[in-house]
Amino acid sequence: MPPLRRSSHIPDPNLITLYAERGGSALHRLDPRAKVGALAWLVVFVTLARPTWLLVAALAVTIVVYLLAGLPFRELLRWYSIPVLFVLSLVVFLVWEEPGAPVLAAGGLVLTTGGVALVVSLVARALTTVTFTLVLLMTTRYVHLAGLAAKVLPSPIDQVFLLSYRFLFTTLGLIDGLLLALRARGGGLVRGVLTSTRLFAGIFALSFVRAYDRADRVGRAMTARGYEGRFPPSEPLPPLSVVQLGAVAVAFAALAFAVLGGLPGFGGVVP
Amino acid sequence: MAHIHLQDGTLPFAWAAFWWALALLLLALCLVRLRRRPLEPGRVTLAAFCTATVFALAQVEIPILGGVHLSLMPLSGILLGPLLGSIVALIANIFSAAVGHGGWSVIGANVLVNATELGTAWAVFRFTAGRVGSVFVRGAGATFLALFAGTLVMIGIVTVSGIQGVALGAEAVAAGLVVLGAVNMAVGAVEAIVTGYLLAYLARVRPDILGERPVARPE
Amino acid sequence: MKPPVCCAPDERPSLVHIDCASHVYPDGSVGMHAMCFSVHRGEVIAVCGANGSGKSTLIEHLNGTLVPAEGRVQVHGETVDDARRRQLWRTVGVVFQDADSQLFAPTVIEDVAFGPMNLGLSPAEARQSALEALEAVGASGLAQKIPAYMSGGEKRLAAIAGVLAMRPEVIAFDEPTSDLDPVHAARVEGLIDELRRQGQYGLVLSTHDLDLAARIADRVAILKHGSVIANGPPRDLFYDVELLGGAGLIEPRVVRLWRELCLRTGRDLEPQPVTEAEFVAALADTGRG
Amino acid sequence: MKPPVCCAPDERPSLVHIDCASHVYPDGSVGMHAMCFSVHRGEVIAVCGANGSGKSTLIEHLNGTLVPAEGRVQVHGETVDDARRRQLWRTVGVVFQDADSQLFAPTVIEDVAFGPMNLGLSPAEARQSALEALEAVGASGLAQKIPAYMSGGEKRLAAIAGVLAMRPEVIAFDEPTSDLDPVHAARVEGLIDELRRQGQYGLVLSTHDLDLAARIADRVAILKHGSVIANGPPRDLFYDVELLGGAGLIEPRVVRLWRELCLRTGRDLEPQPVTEAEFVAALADTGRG
Repeated sequence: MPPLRRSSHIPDPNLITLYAERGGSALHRLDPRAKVGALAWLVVFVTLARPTWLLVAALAVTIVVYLLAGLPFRELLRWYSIPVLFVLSLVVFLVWEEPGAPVLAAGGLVLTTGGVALVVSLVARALTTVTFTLVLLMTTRYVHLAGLAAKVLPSPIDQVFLLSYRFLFTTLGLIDGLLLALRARGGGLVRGVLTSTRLFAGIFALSFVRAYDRADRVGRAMTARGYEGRFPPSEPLPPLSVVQLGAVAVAFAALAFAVLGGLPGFGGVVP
Repeated sequence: MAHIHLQDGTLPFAWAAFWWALALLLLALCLVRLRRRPLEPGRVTLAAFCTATVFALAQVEIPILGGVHLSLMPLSGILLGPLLGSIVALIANIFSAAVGHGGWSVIGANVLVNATELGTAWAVFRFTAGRVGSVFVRGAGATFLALFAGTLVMIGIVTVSGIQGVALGAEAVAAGLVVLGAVNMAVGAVEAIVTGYLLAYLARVRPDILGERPVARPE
Repeated sequence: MKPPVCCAPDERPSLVHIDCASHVYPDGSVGMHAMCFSVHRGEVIAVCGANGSGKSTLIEHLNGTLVPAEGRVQVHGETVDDARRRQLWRTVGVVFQDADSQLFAPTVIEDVAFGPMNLGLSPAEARQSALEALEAVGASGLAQKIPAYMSGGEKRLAAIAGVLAMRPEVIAFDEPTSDLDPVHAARVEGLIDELRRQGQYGLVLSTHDLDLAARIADRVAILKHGSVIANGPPRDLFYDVELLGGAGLIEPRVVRLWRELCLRTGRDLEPQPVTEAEFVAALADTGRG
Repeated sequence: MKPPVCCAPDERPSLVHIDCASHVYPDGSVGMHAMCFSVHRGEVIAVCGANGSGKSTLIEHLNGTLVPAEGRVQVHGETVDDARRRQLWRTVGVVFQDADSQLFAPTVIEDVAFGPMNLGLSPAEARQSALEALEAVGASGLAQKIPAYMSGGEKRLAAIAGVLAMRPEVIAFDEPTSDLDPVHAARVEGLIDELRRQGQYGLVLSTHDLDLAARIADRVAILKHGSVIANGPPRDLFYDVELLGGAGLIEPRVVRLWRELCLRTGRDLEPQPVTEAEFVAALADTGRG
C-alpha cells in the first residue's frame, strides 16, 4: 500500500481514482456528459452572478452535492487551502478602498464592508467550481473520462492528454520518493532551493532524467503491448441520457434568459 | 512562473471567453501544422512526460503571493518546440484546473501566456545555437527572457480584462500586478538557473533527450 | 549488414531467434554484442547474469521494443524486416521487472484489456479476454482494483495477465520474482511452471537467482558484457564455480551446501543435485546406501 | 492520547521505542496497529513480513517521516514531542529500498555530504565526513560518479554511505538485498555484519528473505497486518511453520531442507539448524556419528 505523504492540500490522483471506481452514489450513476455540462454551467454561472449571497448559496449547494456523493469532507477542506490562498494573495492588493462602511483600518488602508464582500464572493466563486470539479472527477470512472477525452479532443491532443494522465502517477510518485529521501536526511525542498540553488538544480536535473527514463519505460512497455498512438478505452460511454442533458440545456437557457433579460444580480456578458 | 493563478469568476465573462477563443485559434493553428507529418511516438512520450512534470512540479509549491513554483514552460518549449509545447500548455492547465489550481475560465488566458514563454524560449535557444558556446548560458538566458515576456503578457491580459467587482482603477490594478510581476521575475531567475543547469546536464549526459547526437557516456 | 556473428544455427525450429552483432544505447553504453539466442516452443530458458550483463536488453530485443544496431531477428525461421519488427509484440509478450511501469491504466481490467484492444478486438471481446487472463493467473478479484493500492505481488500477477491476454507464442519474464515476498514469488513460479506444462509457449526468464533457474529452467544461458558465455542444462553449468564467478553470479544455495558437505565428509560430488528435491533425495540415498 | 497499547516495557534501555495504537493511511488502509517495537544498541533486528504487512510503515515511523496517528515514539526512554520528532532523522538513518529515490544529488559525493551539511557541518567537514563514509563501505571509487549510471549494488553502497556519514545511533535498512545480484547482496550483507561487530549501532532490517534474517539477525520480529505477532531469536521462530505461514512467509531454505531430510530419514529435528553453516555442521556430525 502506498504511503501517501505528499503535502495533503493537493488532491491525490490515486485517491481520486479510488473514489471514482469504488463509489456507488447517485452521482456516480449520472451521465458523465451531463456532469461535464453541469460543470461548464457552474463556471459560467459564478462568472456572471453578482450578489454575494447567491455565490455563497451556490457554494453551499455544491458542497451538499459533494457530500451526497459520499466524498470525504475533511480532505475537501484541506484541498481548499490552495485555491483560497490564490484568491487571498491576489486580493491583498485589491481589496482596499472599496466603497462601503469601514470595518477595519490599518496603516492608512481601510477595509470596508464592500471589500469583505469582494473577498467572500471571489472565494465562493473559486471554491464552487473547485468542489464540483472534484465531484466530477471522484464520481466518474476512468474509462468514461478517458472515453470522453478521446471523443472530444482532436489528435494528437488526446494522445498527449491520456498518456500524460498516466505519467502523472509516475512523476508524483517520484516526487514523493524524493521528498521522503530529503526529509529522512534532514533536508527540505523549499529551504534547499533557496539556500543551495546549485545543488538543488542538480537534484532537479537528475530527477528529471530519472523521471524521463521512467516515462520512457512506460512508453516502451506500452509499445510492447501494441501501442501505436491509439489509446482506446475498453468500455463504451454509458448511453446518452436525454433527460439529464436536457436538464443541463434548460439550466443554460435559464441563465441566458437571466443575463439577457437583465435579471437583477446578473451583470451583462460585457463588463 | 508567469502563470495566472486566478480562480473561476475572477475575470469578467466576455474577457475570459475572448482569451479562450484566441487560445483555441492558436491551438488550431498548431494542430494544422503538427498534422502535416505523422508524429513519432517518442515525441508524444516526451510531450506527455513534460506535461506530467509541469503539473507535478507545480504541486511542490512555495505558498507566497499567489503561489510560487517553477513553470517549466520554457524548458518544454526548448525540448518540444512551440507547436507541441502549446499542447503541453493546454493540458497542463486543464490538469491544474481539475485540482483547483487556477480556474477553468482562465485556461485560455494561461495558454496564451504559456505559449509566449514556450515560443520565446525556443526561439532564443535556437537562435543562440552556435553563437553562444555554453548550453547553461543559452538555457538560462532563454528561460529568463521567456519568463519576462510571459509576465508582460500576463500583466497585459489582467489589466485589459479587469477583475470582477473591483472598484480600483486599471492603473491601481496594474500597479499591484507589477509588484506580483517583480516577484515572478525573482522566481524566474531561480527557474532560469535551474533550467540552464538542467539543459547543460542533458547536453552532457543525455543528448538524446535534447535531440542531439549520441556520445559516449561520461563516468 | 555485417555477416551474422552467430553460433551454428540450432537444429530445432525456433520461435524467435536473435543474432545481434551489437547494440549500443543512445548514451553510448554497449547493451549487447555478438549475441546469439533462440527460443523454442515448450521450453523454459533462464537468462542469468549480474546487474548490467544485458539481460533486459536481450529481452527488449526479443519483442522489438529495441532493434539490433547490427544483426537480425528471426521469427519461425524468417528474418523480420522493419515493418514486421513492429509487429513482434504479437509474437513475444514481455512481463517487465518493474510492474509499475507496465501497468499504465488506472484500473487493472482496463490495463489487461489494453493489449487485446490493440490486437483489434472489440471492447467487449477485449474485456472478455482480459477477464479470462485474470482468471488464468488466479487474480479475478483484482479486476476493478487500482494498481497504486495493490501489493507488489498483485501487481506482478496483473502484469502477467496483461501479457497472457494477448496470447503470445513467447513470454519473457524480466526478474519475475526478485522483489516479491516468498508467498507471491512461489505463486508466480507456480504460474510459470503451469504455462510450461501447457506446452504452447516458449518461456524466457531473466534472473540472477540461480536457485530459481535450477528449479524451473530446462536450459540456462549465462550472460556477461552483453554476450552469452555459456548455454546448457542447469546441472552442466551450476557446478562450474569459475564460470559463475566470472559472470558475477554465485552458485545456487543447494550447490553450495552440497559442495561444502562433500568437502567435509569426503563424499563425491555426484549426483550433483541442483534443486532442493534432488539434494534431499541424494542425501537420503547416501544415508540409506 | 489513548493509553499506550504496548507490551510490557523491555528491561534494557532502548535507543528508540515505538508504541503506536494505530496508523491509518488516507485511503483507509491500516499501516500499523497495536505496534510495539524497540531497538537496542549492538543488536540486529530483522523485521519480517509479507508485502503490505507494515514493514516500511514501521521504518518510516522510526525516523519520523511518518507520525503515529495514535501513540508515541521514545528516544532513550523519553517520549519525543512534535518538535523533536522532526529531529528523529538525527538519531535514526534509513537506507530505503528504492536506492533511486535515495540518491538524489548529481554526484555521489554531493549526495553523501548532504546529510552532514544538514547536521550543520561546514562544506569542507561535510565532504570529509562523506569521504570517510564512502571508504567505510568500500566505495571510495564512486565519489565522483553519477548515481543514475551506477548499478543497483553500487547505488545501495552509496546510499548506505549517505546514512553512515550522519553518524546515527540506529540504522534501518528497508529490504537491503532484495533486488541486488548475488555478489552485491553478499557485499551489503557483509557490511551490515561489520556494523554489528562495531557494536555502536542499533540495526534494523526489514526483509522477507528469512535465510538472510537467519544468518544475520540476533532477533526477529514477525509482522502481520501492522502488528508484531512474534518476536525472538531466529531459531525459536523459524521452525514454527504455522506462525510463518500465517504471516505470509515461507521458512528459510535451510529449515525446509533439514525438515524434509529428517522426514525422509527419520532423524530428529534437533539441533534445528537455521544457517547453512549450521546445516552442514549438523549433517557432517550425523555423518560422523
